[in-house]
Amino acid sequence: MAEVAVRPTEAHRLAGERPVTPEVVREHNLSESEYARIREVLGRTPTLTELGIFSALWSEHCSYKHSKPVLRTFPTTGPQVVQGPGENAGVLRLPDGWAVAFKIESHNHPSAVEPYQGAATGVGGILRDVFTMGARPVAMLNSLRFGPLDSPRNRYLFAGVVRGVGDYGNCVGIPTLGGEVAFAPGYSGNPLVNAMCVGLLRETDLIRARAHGVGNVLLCVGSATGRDGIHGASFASEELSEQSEARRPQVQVGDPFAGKLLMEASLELVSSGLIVAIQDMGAAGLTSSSAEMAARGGVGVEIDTGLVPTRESGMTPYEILLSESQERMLVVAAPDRIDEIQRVCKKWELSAATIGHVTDDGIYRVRHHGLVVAAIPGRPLVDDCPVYHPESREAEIAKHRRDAGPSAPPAVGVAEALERLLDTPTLASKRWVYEQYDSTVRAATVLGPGGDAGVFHVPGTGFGLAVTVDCNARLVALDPYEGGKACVAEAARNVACTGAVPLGITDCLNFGNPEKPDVFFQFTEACRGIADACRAFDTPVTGGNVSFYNESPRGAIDPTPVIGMVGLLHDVTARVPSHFAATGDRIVLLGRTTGQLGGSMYWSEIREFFGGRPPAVDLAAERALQRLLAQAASERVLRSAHDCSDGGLATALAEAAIGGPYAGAGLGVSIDLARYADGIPPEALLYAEDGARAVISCAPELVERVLALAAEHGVPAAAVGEVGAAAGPLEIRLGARAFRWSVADLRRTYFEAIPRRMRTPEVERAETEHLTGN
Amino acid sequence: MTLRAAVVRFPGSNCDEDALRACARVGMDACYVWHRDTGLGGADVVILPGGFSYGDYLRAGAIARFSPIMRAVQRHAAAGGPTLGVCNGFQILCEAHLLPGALARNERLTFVSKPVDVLVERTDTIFTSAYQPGQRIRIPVAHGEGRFTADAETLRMLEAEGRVVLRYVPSGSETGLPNPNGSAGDIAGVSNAAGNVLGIMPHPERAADPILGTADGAAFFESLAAWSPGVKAGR
Amino acid sequence: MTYRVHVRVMPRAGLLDPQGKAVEHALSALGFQGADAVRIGRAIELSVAAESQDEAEARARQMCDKLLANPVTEDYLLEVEEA
Amino acid sequence: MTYRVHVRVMPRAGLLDPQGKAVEHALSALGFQGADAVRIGRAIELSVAAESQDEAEARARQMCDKLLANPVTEDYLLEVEEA
Ligand SMILES: Nc1ncnc2c1ncn2[C@@H]1O[C@H](COP(=O)(O)OP(=O)(O)O)[C@@H](O)[C@H]1O
Ligand SMILES: [Mg+2]
Repeated sequence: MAEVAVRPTEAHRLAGERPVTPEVVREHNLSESEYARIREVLGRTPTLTELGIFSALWSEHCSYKHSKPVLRTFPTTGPQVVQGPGENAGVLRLPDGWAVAFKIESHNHPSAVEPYQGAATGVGGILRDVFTMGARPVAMLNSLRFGPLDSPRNRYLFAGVVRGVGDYGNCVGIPTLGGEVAFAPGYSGNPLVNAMCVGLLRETDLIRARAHGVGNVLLCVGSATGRDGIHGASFASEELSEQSEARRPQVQVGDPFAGKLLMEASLELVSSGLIVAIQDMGAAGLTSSSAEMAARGGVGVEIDTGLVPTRESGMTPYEILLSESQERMLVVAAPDRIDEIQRVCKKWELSAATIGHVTDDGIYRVRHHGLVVAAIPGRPLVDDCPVYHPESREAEIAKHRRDAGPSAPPAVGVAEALERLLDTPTLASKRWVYEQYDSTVRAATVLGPGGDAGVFHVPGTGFGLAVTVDCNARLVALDPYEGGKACVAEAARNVACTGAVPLGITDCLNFGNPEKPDVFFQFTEACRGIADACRAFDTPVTGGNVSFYNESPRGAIDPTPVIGMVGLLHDVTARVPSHFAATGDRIVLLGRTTGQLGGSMYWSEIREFFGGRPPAVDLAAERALQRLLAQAASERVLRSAHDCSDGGLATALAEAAIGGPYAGAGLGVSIDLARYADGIPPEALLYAEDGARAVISCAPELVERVLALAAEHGVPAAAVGEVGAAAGPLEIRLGARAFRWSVADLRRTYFEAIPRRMRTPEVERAETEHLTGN
Repeated sequence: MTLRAAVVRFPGSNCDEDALRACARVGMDACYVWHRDTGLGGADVVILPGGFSYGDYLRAGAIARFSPIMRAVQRHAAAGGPTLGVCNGFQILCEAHLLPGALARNERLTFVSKPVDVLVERTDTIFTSAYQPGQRIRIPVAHGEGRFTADAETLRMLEAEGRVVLRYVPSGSETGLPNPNGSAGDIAGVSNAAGNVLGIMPHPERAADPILGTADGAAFFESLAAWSPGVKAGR
Repeated sequence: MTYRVHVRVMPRAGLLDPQGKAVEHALSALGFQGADAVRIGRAIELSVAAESQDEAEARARQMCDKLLANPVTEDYLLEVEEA
Repeated sequence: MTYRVHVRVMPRAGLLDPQGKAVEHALSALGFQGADAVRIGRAIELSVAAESQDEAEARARQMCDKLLANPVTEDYLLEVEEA
């Protein structure tokens, strides 16, 4: 951009507009020093409209003012990276000229207020982030956190969120291939709703959201603008409190049908070469989309809010600029293309209005029916937001908790503990959730939800992609650095279990208030862990999202850095399912069990103790396991592979035995761990959550090959037994001791744990609320 | 002879590509027809695909049935042309009175996405001739409004005339993945009296390729591809 | 003149109404005794320009017959008022 | 006594109503001129046992507040009649 020392021209106050006073500045969530900086940038007092613009763009949500320096430490490059962080979605290279665009985004605050619409609009937003790269969305995932299901409010939020996620994605026709749901007290009143979208494109069709070409026009495409969600971005940047009820922005309502039309129209506009750039009007709406596109392109823009189609009359420029009405896109194009663009939009029953143009003076200028109401130097507006380096200090109680151990005796015996664990909503089957999501539309789903990772075929090619989202907030809470590593390791293990090679990640960092030293400690340490793991696995970070201020009056949430990962299955027919498949197959345990129960589900569920030191993550061992699984899959020696994480070895074995939701009955298991165990007490052996482990099965004649491959990759492996008959028992022998469970009983427990808790009035309310539509 | 199949795209259709691919896979010459078109481009076979036409707002299929293309579909069906509606396509055919009954909200109120087991009750139709009589197949459903409903007399007539082409394994049965939506008589698919119009809730196009776990739906498209336009389409 | 039309489209008597059943169940689980026979349908409001109330009603009736209600499963009720 | 309660639960003014929008569009495409401002909500009918009409209304109002309407996005209207 030409560095012209521009002094913005005057901007006018509208008749009746509130003057900017210190109180008004505070209402906009801007600090005194931030306000001083604004005055410096402008060389005068801002108008209310300008203050609104600054408050949106300098909100945590848009500016990343507390996280930027930390995010810079992530590895973001690699031969597979086509587009790293900074665009609407990251893009990785695939074989045959294909590429994958993917991104994860949070919609936590809106979902706390209105679970259905909050979740639905979250899905709509992430879809738009992906198709604005020129990619066709082909898979969705979601990561959800709620307070315990014994509270009616939590059940209502859970039911409403799931329905909202489902209704939006189902209507647009994107299959949901995976996700995760966990329940813990910290999320009561502050649920987390993270949605991830994965899209496919030809690498040559990639389009970036950069305004350029002085004289090019800006068009507003899609739905009309209403007063929805004004100040959503700054709302998302503060703690939820009693006052938030009153300050709550008007609920944004999703229109998935309009979203689908917008997706088709946008993809057509991109592929026909009619446009220069396109961006979703997401958080902070027209303001952030136009300002960011201008800044990325190094140009100025001028828009006239009087030209923006509105749903209600009498909207002020302030409202039009900050509205977060859904299903709108900002498009930049040459003026001689307007007619053709309008033809495409009309075909998809959408409106497209010219609202401004690209200028050469670097000023972000807004008019309202001609009158200039905002004139701000564009680059400082986007880039000069103050950056903060908050204090970072671990809370003393966190240290103590890590060094402590359980004092309560086990609530139940070693065998019964498994039934308890499988009845824990966090561990139990999420069938109640994923059956509400279309998982087969697009006719490319190779492995749907219910396994380690979702796998889809890229039609017309031989390859497929594996996708997953993972986070174990328990481990992050106890040891943020190791926990951060563990989240990436688990995601990679899930991907590798299907036979895929991990390619890269997107992340959604959900934390409390970063201005609190203990929260910022969690944040920086978790990020350090994520960065180290990504470096070790060659899975660069291609983008993501930070969601701070996840605090309710009860305090901060558990730190929840969710990792969304994509992996490549060179030959999709080599995909490996998670469940045991054939009686007589051999079972091999990969990886080493040390038996440290710190941070385990066993301690928290059976010994009422949330604490201890989780096992350190051995990144080299994880990497070796990933490579082994991919090679074994490509040689087709595996019948099943399931990663071992929450709930330990016994849980992994039980899940593999129970089978998928449509399996009819599970399969028995007969194994002997006497030699494998090496003096580890039974509860530690069965329930410790060491990483770098997987349970695989293979045909009897292939067991030697599996063991040889494991040796080649330096992965400890033990053939411990075999898959039993249909409806047979799960039997684990430990020398003289033997533990036995009925797989049929375990299966019932595992699949019924959530449904049986959800047959209640609040759930019926959530389910009957949206009778009309879908 | 290569049959020409037209897949109708309404705003909000989202199984159009899947249907097109399933047709192409069995060698049909498949093309899209836009809902604002007024002709079917000489198609032998018409498919109304799944999705959420007009967002399924008001009622699934209620608005789409007024699309200009529906006149051509009506003429095609009246002339005995094979017309298959899958999921939303079924809903549209009912709303357009090309098929009897209506598809109401699922009994359990939630959207349901999972595989189901269905029995192919009639194999003497152009859509199912490649199946064995009584064959049990596993294919996915994905719908919120799939509970087939009609008055008692209509239901009796459908049974008497053998127009229930696909039936879910009854709920409560010990084996198999049963009726997912509470539909009357476990009906998963019905035809018109002449037999050339069929509506089904399950998605055979999502089970037409072995890599997807089941190819049980492929025979729908094989049946269609094997049909010869010289032969009357009805039973 | 403009009239405001209120339409209630209700599931036909005798047909299963799972929504109504669910709400009835939820009400009793929440301790609301003596609430029953719950039916749930659609409430549609629209403005219709017409010369007279009768004409507005006639036009609204046409809209219901053609689009707003499904005669196979639903009945409807109209109320018209001056806007 | 038993009273029949009719509830209309409508999307709150100012909130987007995608269904209403779609139906409005469809009506005009069907040639129904002069129909606009379409809003779509739920119509709920239920029987309530109470001593008086006022009591029936009060109870119905509680049901709406607690279950039948979503206070964040919807408004409701009640009518009570003797059954
Ligand atoms: N919110 C969700 N949406 C879709 N699928 C889900 C969701 N939650 C869980 N699942 C499915 O259940 C499987 C098991 O989830 P999880 O318990 O997290 O297993 P793991 O620990 O192996 O990742 C996931 O891989 C996913 O396929
Ligand atoms: Mg997981």
